[in-house]
Amino acid sequence: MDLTFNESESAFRDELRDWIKANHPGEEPAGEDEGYAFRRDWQRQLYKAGWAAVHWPTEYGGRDATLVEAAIFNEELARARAPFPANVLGLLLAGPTLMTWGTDEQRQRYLDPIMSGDEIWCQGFSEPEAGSDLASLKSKAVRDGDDWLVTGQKVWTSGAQYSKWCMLVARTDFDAPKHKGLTYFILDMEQEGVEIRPLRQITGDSEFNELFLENARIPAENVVGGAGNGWTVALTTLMNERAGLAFGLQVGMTVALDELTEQLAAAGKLDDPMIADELGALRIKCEILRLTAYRGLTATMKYGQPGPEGSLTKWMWSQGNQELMQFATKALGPQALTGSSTWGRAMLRSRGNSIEGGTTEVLKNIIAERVLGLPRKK
Amino acid sequence: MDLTFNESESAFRDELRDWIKANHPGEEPAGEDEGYAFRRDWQRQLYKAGWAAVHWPTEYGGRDATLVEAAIFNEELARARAPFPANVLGLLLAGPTLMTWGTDEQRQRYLDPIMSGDEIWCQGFSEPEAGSDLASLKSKAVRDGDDWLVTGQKVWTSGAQYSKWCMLVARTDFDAPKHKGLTYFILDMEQEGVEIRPLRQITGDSEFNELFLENARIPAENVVGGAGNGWTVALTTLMNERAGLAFGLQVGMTVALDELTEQLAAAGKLDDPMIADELGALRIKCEILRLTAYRGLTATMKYGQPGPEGSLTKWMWSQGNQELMQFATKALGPQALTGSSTWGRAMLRSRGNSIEGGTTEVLKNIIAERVLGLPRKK
Amino acid sequence: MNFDFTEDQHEIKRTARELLAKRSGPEQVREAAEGEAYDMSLFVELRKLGWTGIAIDEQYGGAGLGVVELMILCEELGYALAASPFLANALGGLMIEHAGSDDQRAKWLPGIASGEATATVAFASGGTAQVVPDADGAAVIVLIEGDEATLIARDDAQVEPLITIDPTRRYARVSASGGEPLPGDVASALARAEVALSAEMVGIAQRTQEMAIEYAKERKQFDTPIGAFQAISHRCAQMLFDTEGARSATYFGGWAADADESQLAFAAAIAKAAASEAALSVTASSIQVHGGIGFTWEADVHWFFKRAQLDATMLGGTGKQRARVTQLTAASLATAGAA
Amino acid sequence: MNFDFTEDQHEIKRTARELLAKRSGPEQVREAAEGEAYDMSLFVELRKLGWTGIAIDEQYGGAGLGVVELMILCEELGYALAASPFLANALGGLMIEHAGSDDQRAKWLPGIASGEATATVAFASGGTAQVVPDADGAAVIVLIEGDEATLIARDDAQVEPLITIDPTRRYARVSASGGEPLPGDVASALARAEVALSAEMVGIAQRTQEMAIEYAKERKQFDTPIGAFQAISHRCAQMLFDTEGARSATYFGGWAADADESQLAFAAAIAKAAASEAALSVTASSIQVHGGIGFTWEADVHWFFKRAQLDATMLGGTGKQRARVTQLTAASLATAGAA
Repeated sequence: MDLTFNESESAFRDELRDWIKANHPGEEPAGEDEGYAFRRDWQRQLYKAGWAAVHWPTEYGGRDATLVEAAIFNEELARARAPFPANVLGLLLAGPTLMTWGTDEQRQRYLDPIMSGDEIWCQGFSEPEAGSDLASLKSKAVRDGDDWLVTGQKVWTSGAQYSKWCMLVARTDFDAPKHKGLTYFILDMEQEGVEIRPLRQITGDSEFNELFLENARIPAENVVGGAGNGWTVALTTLMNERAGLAFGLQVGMTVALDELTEQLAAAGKLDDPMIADELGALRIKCEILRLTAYRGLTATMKYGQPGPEGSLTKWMWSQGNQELMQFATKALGPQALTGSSTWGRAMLRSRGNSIEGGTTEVLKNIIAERVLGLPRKK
Repeated sequence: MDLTFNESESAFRDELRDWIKANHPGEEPAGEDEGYAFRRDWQRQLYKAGWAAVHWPTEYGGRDATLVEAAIFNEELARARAPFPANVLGLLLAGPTLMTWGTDEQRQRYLDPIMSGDEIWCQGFSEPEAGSDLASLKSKAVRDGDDWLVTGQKVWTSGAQYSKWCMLVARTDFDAPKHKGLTYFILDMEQEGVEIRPLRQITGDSEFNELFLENARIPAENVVGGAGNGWTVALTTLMNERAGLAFGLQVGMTVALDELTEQLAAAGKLDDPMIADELGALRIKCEILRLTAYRGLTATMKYGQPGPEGSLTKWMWSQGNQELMQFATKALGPQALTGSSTWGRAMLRSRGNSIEGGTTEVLKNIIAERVLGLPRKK
Repeated sequence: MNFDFTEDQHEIKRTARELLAKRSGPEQVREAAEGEAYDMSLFVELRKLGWTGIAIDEQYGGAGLGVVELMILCEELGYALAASPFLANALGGLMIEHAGSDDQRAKWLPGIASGEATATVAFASGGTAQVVPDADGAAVIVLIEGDEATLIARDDAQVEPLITIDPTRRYARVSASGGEPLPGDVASALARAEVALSAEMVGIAQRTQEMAIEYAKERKQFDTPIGAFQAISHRCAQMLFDTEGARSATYFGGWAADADESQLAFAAAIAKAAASEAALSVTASSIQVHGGIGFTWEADVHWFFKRAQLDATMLGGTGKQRARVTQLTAASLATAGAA
Repeated sequence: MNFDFTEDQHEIKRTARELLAKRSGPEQVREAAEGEAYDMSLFVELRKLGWTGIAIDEQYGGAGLGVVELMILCEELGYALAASPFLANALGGLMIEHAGSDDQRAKWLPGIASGEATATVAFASGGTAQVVPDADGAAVIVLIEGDEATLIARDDAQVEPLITIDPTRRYARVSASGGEPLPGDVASALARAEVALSAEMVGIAQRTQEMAIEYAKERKQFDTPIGAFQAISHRCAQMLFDTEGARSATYFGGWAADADESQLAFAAAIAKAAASEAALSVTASSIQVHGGIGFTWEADVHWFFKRAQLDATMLGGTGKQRARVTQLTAASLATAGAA
């Protein structure tokens, strides 16, 4: 057991840290479009220096970074309060999915523009009627000569307005059972059959969109992993989502908790035993999340998959982050709920944590059935 | 709205309070048998003064007390730290069930000895395989001339060793669906076919027993509410259990919380903000339980049934009491877990609160389906 | 012992429910919230109906009814999430009526009762109250600092309107020096205000509970209404648990305010604590039951969640109430023990 | 970064699991608990295997391994709920080895390492420790009061055996005046003891979680294994959540004790807090999953619940740990800010 970074991990961290220090782009500008452009520029900068996709194999332009190094990458970015690259879904989800399931031509065509940020990707899985029950999705794709024509509706598509490509899952066989008959496509967003409508969240922001597809055209060579194999391919994407994002989120929670602790200390509130107690409880949760995430990484590196602890980090994070934000707005007083504070909005945003990327209820089902081996709900 | 006692309620309370003061039997002796004999004597004393079954109609020897007066009876007993009468299941469950479903002969025969404590009653519903799922019970009764012969096993039968009669539910029709085909009997405990084995709890005490029945004989006239109608009759008993017991339990929790508050005050611990906070939270729960129980009484008296709040008191009590006991042993320090303290044992006993008389899980199902109208689990 | 409303009180409740269903439906609440402005015609209607003066003495133009009747209205206004300065005005009115001098009452209560010159109240520290409901439109502001309360005419205060996360109500920061002290029993006036505020939160919890249950019956996942899954149905049962508990405590507070002052401090503390916790947990839980939809601006549940956040902080949070409950019970046990 | 045991450590864990399955199965635990006496042949076997000296320096007859190896044994002993003075002896040994003088070490550690003259440790107030594990059979007792620790030979202490709710372990009240102070770093020795104690609680949580899951797969109600109901299955998932979280924290503590003293105070505090909460909640939850059966003496789950209650209070409760975590992080953030 060695919870320090080994020599090569340390070297990786030091090199990265120096590079970020020298190249930090400053604070993200206000405004959604401005922020996006800023993060896209930042990705281009990372790309030029070879930092955009550290976890990708070197043959695709990555650094073949270990899981620990990839974690370090997220930690360092967050600690330096540097932005994350714009094309996060491309880097974490689309890229790895194409590496596993794509054809040589697809890899050749798509991977480099993902890394450079030249082509942004979004994800078209969720539908209004198929939330937790992804396999029941209804968007349908029918053959039209060499192409497929897709019609349907998607939701929770973040970054759609900036995207060139969409990882799309649609139903291609209506006679097959629910999980069969789905196909995974690469959809060109720049066409008439694709309409994007921003989906406003309770914060007032629109991180997400609805996607309306009407006979959107997809050439046959844009099928990933073969027709009818979409469920399996989508699972690859989802696995990457869970593994890749958890680490960044953990760091985000630590940064927020540090900030809160500093603010409460500055306000002289740490002498209040109730505040010290709740803050301690949150710190414990935050550390446990960090430690459990690292345990999962080690298990994955040594045994090819995380142990039971690997299924817990998303849940730990969403619960911990919600408690953190609720506590922050309580401990800092009602001013934290006004426009002059960022905490109120962060607290609102945190309500989505237990819903996005798999509701906590569905996560518990998965843990009960797959990790604990309890009988499946009937 | 009037949360004070009206004139007749006050008169009832004053008369009772004076009587208890004059007749208080002192502290219950140690030893299970000794304690039981003591409570049986106490019941005889209550009976002679007309206080044993205040909630029964006058025609059966009660006082036709209102629900509020019955609540006052329990409150006053608890506040005076006087024991509850020995035949509590007879008074609260068997008596009212016989009044609703019994024949004239049955009422004539059984009610007075219930009240006097001459004949103690126990309840034979639960079975090892049928816990939360009462309707799946397997004890079977078959006709033998004018009698029934019952074979099977019952659990959680409190007071069986002192009982003359048992409210027994057994299956009499094996072709009928689960809820049909049950019959409610009055079983004579003093016979060869009935074997009682004490069931030890985690506290080390044996409040409960297992009952082994092998061709136990029941004359046909001891069927209550007609053969095949046992499920409906048993529900009457269970409704009385929930309504009648909740009030006494609420008072028990208040008494314990008062005692804890006094002990913590004496130890100078109320100045600890953490302790004051948790104690305040518990007091709030305790008061809410009391208030909600009274709301349920009012609704039942005015509209014939409690509102949605009526389903909550058992759950409120079990959760509150468990938290109270866990907090007590924490706040009083490890001494509370030693033999010189009653808190450790009370804490252990409280683990049963969320199981006995319907698990919290089953209560939530009932609330969801019957109160909130949510669809039934499939 | 009768823990139920009178027929008249039930009638007030029914009338309020029906009126507000028409006048403060989801669309109207949304319009007010998105416009960050009240539909003042609603408030005018409430004024004309005499709601603003319901608990104010007849000599000042009120209806002379009690805190129980006011509580019923506040619960229904919370249930409807009505966007109006009603609550702040009622809370300020309670302070002045129950802790003010005769002169102060005579000067301010008529305007509060008619709703033409409204009041508000908030906790302050060093002469500044950070987040005060409806202060900008008020005629008079009561600031409570420690055990003292001060009455300040709007024009003598610095009032700086604020954006908060709750756009269904207007808030402002208020600073003032001077003002007139309220000479009466500030604690007992404040307790009444806490009860009225608690009632709004009970209404919020009730409504979001109903929204969750309705959604859980309709929404299907895995070919089953989600309300058939215990993860959802038990969560809904928990909402009932929280809401009904808060209701029991709040009604006790209303009764104590009108009928038994000796229990008022205790009752108000448990009401405020229970109603705050219920409103916070039930609204959050309702968002969760609604899933992704609940996280969108288009669903209505977030307005309730946001209002609950601000309400829960008003007039002191749960921690303060719990400590007070312990103080009060320890004192009463000590008295009983000494007697 | 490698958050996993070495092959040797895995081997220690496997060996301990196998041995204890044979030597401390449910029947043996029950016999010891009901008899309120240890099976001393088990302790003799652990001594012979060198477990008692696993983390003690070789010069005192120990194996010279680290807190990580000790932690592994403690977790397995908790998993088996072994009835033996092992834990108290190990905790006392950590105190003397890491805070004692050379003379104290030389005098006591050989007996502790061999298990022939055992130690124990507890918090005291005014010279009295209310509930001390295995004090009556110990040769030496360490009492911690404030920041100081005192070493007392058994014969110089008043030791009064106690009945507690946990009959799987012997406890006593200890009073003493005088004794020798431990001159070294008491806080860091205590942190090691907290980690070892936490490991026992992780083992308890792990075992009762497994018992619940096994029962939930087998027990049927409404013609369905109860583990198919979310009320049960989600409760089991919560047990995993609590147990694995406590394990992450405890292993961090073990590593910090052996490899990074600068993180030890922090790591031990989160380990003790998380493991206490996990052991309390998982054992209570496991009783609930077992339903009526879980409330009977005949089921085994209550022994674990009872041990957890005593363990959680040992060496200071969760409240103390949380406050310490906040102190430590505030200080480290202030340092980082100043740098």
